[in-house]
Amino acid sequence: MSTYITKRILYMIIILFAASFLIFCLYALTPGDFITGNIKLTPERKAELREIYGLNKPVVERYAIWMKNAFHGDFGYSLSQQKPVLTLFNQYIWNSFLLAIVSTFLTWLIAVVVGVIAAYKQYSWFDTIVMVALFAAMSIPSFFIGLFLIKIMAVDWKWLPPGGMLTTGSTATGFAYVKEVVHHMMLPVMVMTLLGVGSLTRYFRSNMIDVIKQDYIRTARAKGLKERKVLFTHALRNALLPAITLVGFELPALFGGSLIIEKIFNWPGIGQLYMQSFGLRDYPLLMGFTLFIAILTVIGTLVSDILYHVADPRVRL
Amino acid sequence: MSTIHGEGTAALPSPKPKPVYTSLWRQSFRRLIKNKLAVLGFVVVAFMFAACFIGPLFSPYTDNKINMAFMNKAPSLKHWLGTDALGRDVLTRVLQAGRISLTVGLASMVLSVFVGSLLGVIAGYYRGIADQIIMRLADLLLTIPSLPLLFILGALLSEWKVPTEYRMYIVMLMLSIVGWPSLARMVRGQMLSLREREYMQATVVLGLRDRRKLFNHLLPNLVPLLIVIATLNIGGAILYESVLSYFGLGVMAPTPTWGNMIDAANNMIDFQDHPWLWIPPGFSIFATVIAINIFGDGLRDVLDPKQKR
Amino acid sequence: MSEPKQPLLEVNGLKKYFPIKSGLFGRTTGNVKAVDDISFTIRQGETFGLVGESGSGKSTVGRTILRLTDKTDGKVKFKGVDLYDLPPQELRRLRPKMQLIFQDPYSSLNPRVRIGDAIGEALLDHGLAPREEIRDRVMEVLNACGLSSYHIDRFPHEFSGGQRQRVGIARALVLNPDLIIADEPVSALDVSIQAQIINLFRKMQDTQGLTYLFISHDLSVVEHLCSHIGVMYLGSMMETASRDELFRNPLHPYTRALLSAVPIPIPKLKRERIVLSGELPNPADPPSGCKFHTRCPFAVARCREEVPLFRNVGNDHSVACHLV
Amino acid sequence: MDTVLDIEHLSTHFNTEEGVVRAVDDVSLRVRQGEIVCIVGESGSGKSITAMSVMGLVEAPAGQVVGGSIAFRGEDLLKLGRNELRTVRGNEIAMIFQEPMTSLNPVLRIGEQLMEPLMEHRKMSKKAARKRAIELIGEVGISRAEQIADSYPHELSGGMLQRIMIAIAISCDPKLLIADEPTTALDVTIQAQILDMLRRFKEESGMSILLITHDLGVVAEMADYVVVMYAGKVVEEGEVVALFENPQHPYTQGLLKSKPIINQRQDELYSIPGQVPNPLELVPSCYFHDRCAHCMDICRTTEPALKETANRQKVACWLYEEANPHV
Repeated sequence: MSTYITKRILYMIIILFAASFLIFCLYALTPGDFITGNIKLTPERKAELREIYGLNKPVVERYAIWMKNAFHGDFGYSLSQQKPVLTLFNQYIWNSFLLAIVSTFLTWLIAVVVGVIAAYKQYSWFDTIVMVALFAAMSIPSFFIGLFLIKIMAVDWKWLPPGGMLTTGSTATGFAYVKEVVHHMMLPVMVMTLLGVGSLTRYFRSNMIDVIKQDYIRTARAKGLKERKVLFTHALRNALLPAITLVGFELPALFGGSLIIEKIFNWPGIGQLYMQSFGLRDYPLLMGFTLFIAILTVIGTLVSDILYHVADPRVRL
Repeated sequence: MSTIHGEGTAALPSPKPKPVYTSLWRQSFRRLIKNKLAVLGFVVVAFMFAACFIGPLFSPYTDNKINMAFMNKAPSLKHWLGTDALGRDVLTRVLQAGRISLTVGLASMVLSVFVGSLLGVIAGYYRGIADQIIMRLADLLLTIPSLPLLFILGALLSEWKVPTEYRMYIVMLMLSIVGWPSLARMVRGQMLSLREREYMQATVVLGLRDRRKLFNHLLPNLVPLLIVIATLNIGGAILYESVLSYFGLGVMAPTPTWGNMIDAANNMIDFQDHPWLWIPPGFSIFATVIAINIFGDGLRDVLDPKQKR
Repeated sequence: MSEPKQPLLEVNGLKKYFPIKSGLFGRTTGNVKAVDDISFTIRQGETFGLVGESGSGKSTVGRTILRLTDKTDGKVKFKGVDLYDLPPQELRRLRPKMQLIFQDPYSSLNPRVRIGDAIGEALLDHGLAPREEIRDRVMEVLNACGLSSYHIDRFPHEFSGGQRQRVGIARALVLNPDLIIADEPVSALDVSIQAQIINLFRKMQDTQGLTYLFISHDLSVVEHLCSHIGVMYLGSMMETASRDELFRNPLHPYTRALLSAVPIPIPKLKRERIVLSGELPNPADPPSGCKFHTRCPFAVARCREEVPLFRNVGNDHSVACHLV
Repeated sequence: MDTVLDIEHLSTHFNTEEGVVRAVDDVSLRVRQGEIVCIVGESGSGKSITAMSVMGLVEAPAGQVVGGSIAFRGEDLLKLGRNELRTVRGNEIAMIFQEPMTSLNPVLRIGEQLMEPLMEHRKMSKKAARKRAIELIGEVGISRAEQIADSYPHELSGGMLQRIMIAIAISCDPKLLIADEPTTALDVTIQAQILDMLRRFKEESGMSILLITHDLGVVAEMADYVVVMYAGKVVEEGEVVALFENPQHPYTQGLLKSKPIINQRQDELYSIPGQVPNPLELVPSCYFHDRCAHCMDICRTTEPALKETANRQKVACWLYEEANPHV
């Protein structure tokens, strides 16, 4: 076990290095930067700033400096916000995390319940309707459904706020604050859940269909167990098992998806920060975010692997 | 009791010869057309393609002419989906945009399926160093989140001042760069599992040439999976293109695509008061992609029943 | 008895170890000795039956002989040539002479290849027949195997299990092989179909002078078909002898137990039975000494400690047991 | 002897894409107390589906019992509600299957799976059930019972798992045990152990066994009474000695002759020509007619009925029909 993990971690580190270099080059390649784009500065001032931020050095050297600092926990300095990238992350990431956690929870809950019922009633009209609904959820462009719901529910019907995390100028505290945040969360959470629920439910449904056909389910029925017990003790456990690996993959996907949702709903999270900085070509921040997702991806893969082997008695150590 | 002597096997009184020899393809096709939902999906996709490529020919408003007298008109009998700020017919624009969106989706699918399956086949069939290089590269690309990657590539296009008429082609390229790694991985996995099949061991024992093993035995069994992946991939590519274009990083005006038409929603007034400008293209994307997904799922049921997900 | 014929296949000290990856999939911590120092010779025209239960390594022997997996050690000589010394191209050219018939007639035929092509393509690739004659040759062999000429353009899924097995046999026979390795060729078939296929094997041997290595777990089938028999247990050969000798005078306790365990379709037949206790030991961790001692009703202390030699006890009968 | 199971005119059909398959077609058979009845037949003969029909485990909606009755100790199982049937299953009628490796749930411990029927039918407490489960593991000849109870199925061999399946089956002292090819997936030496054990349990508890197999050797060793099935129909039945000594149906005769027997060597095996008919293309006839050496005109057009020919031996064949002018 430990050799395996060591090996995986080693490979993970190499891939991360390669990825970070690629990410760095991509951003470094892009002509124009925060300083070029700023029309308020004189050419002399621009050159001076370039000197200060080390932007006139060769790419490899700049990468080396970036990495060196990164190892010391310094992911650079946001030029547009005039704050260290890490500080900014810390400031915004928890808002993103809030959305991610709530929508993940909802997604899994709906997926398990609907997936199991649909599988049990395979080919019934309920199953057909669920399947079409799931396809629908998988086929909507995220930004469009976001805009559409804002238009209907916020602009036309005025049920929910169109964006943000708090009403502008709000000074609510305590319970009132929580209430206001929840109110603002509804739409983005709804959209994120909708986007995730399709593939996950289909996954559970097909797992469950496979499991129900297995010999041991027939055995459980032959033992005279109640159908409820057959389904929830014998079948569901086996169907849930492979899904554990998904937990690891969900992580990066959630933050990756936050780019669009947070932008559309003006949610003060890390994705929105990215989109803002993108317009301003604030590279340290952009690179930091991209690298952050890359790290999550790699860790997620590793976690999936380990979880799978912990959960399944057949491959457990 | 008398015994007939045991040779009775030579001339088997086989059941009457069936008139046609049904290949698996024919069988799959028969089962596919029994799946009503999948057939419906196909009809919708075919309709969208027909409408976008042929439809504008029958429209009186094809010429992008600016007509100030008909600015921002709501849907009416004359303009079924209304007109935009320049007085252009929205329906015609949606259909014209569909041409681009569908072409981009189709072309980037072809590209990424071609690259992905080629590399996947090489990795899975020849293994060794080629496999190592290809799969490490795929791992690397899969590590970098695709949206930021697409965004930065899109930004590069703008910074390099790529002329708008070429952007469409580069967007296709970008989408295939993001698309091929997972595809290559799937194809490689399938190749590895096919290699272990007993009938592939039989080709070794028979001493068949490599070329025959690959082209007559492996690839025919890979194609069904490829068809399924390719179909579902078009839907994904259309979605990605729309995101890019909506954020102004993909195909840009004046070339209309469904994505950049929804850009109208970024204008507060159009968003609130002229929903016919941005809702129809959104629904076009939705209808096309859902139809593709349902059809692709039907295909998967008949072609590749084990790969359910 | 006629004069001893030429050896066609000589297997000498063959070993095939599969590494065990520890726990998950890290380092190799040990080996499953699937085939552990096996030797036997098959002469021209003989049928050598390799018998054993699951996990005995009998199928691995067949696959290692054909270089479908690499050996760990030992020699495999076919017509005096060590197959493991041949470069790939020469091995490929030799392949038609030694064919394999698989257990599962469903998975051993490519579902997307017409059976006419499946049978004829090797002829084409080896240049064994001109292109325009291939179809005739295929029809000929189909007829010889109890199928009809009109089957030639069909796909495997249009056949029953027994018919597919005939296709598999035809695919091997069309190449005029010298040696056929048959890996449990009838165990997936129904009784009435089994008899048809066994008879076909017989007939082909008579008409084409084939040599068989017949791998099976079914002693009654092996007795019916084979002239020589080897009994394997946990990767080792326990006993080899001619069929008559082995069935008249089984020496190894395992062979005797195996023989007595086969159910005989005669009701109320009273016979002496050696019931083995326990299960097959883990092949990754085989017992010390004689591998069979954990289940042997006659085991003594020596069996636990000392590996018995595989030795000839006369009459071409070899056995690996301390008690003989 | 009391009749434990009395199947009358059972028909079970499957709806497939190509048409209706009459998997079990008007089958009647009887199992008396303490008796081992074997159903022999090749794949597609309907022998397993007969057993599944008794258990109410035919896969709906494709499969459906469409007619007949299955009386278990006088009560028609087909008329029972789902819950009533459930209290019979695993309690008074138990079943073991062909593939021990896949018949146990891979993520539950052996002990838990053994305890379930005890808690369900015997209303035992968890503690009592566990104690009994460990006893049962010992009874099926597995040492270190405690340790085995805490292990998962993948840690045991096929033979051990089949013992566990038997332990589960006998846990509630069933009156009838249905064993569907219980030793087909096992090696001969293990098969001998398992068959011995089944016989021993039968002797001890007086239960009846309905054993389904394709292996005539197993039949000869185990059966008191034999039912031969072909293409969904019973073609012959009788007491085992009589049937093996004097098989009457040409199919039974062929089957017995085509099996190689140890120490009884023949130069060439008898073999039944042709193959099992396509279940979708059956027309009223003797389904064996196109493989039969004695086929007459009537065999192609009319179905023979099962008629008693000797003491408890019945055969469905026109050769034995007295009214038949051709004989």
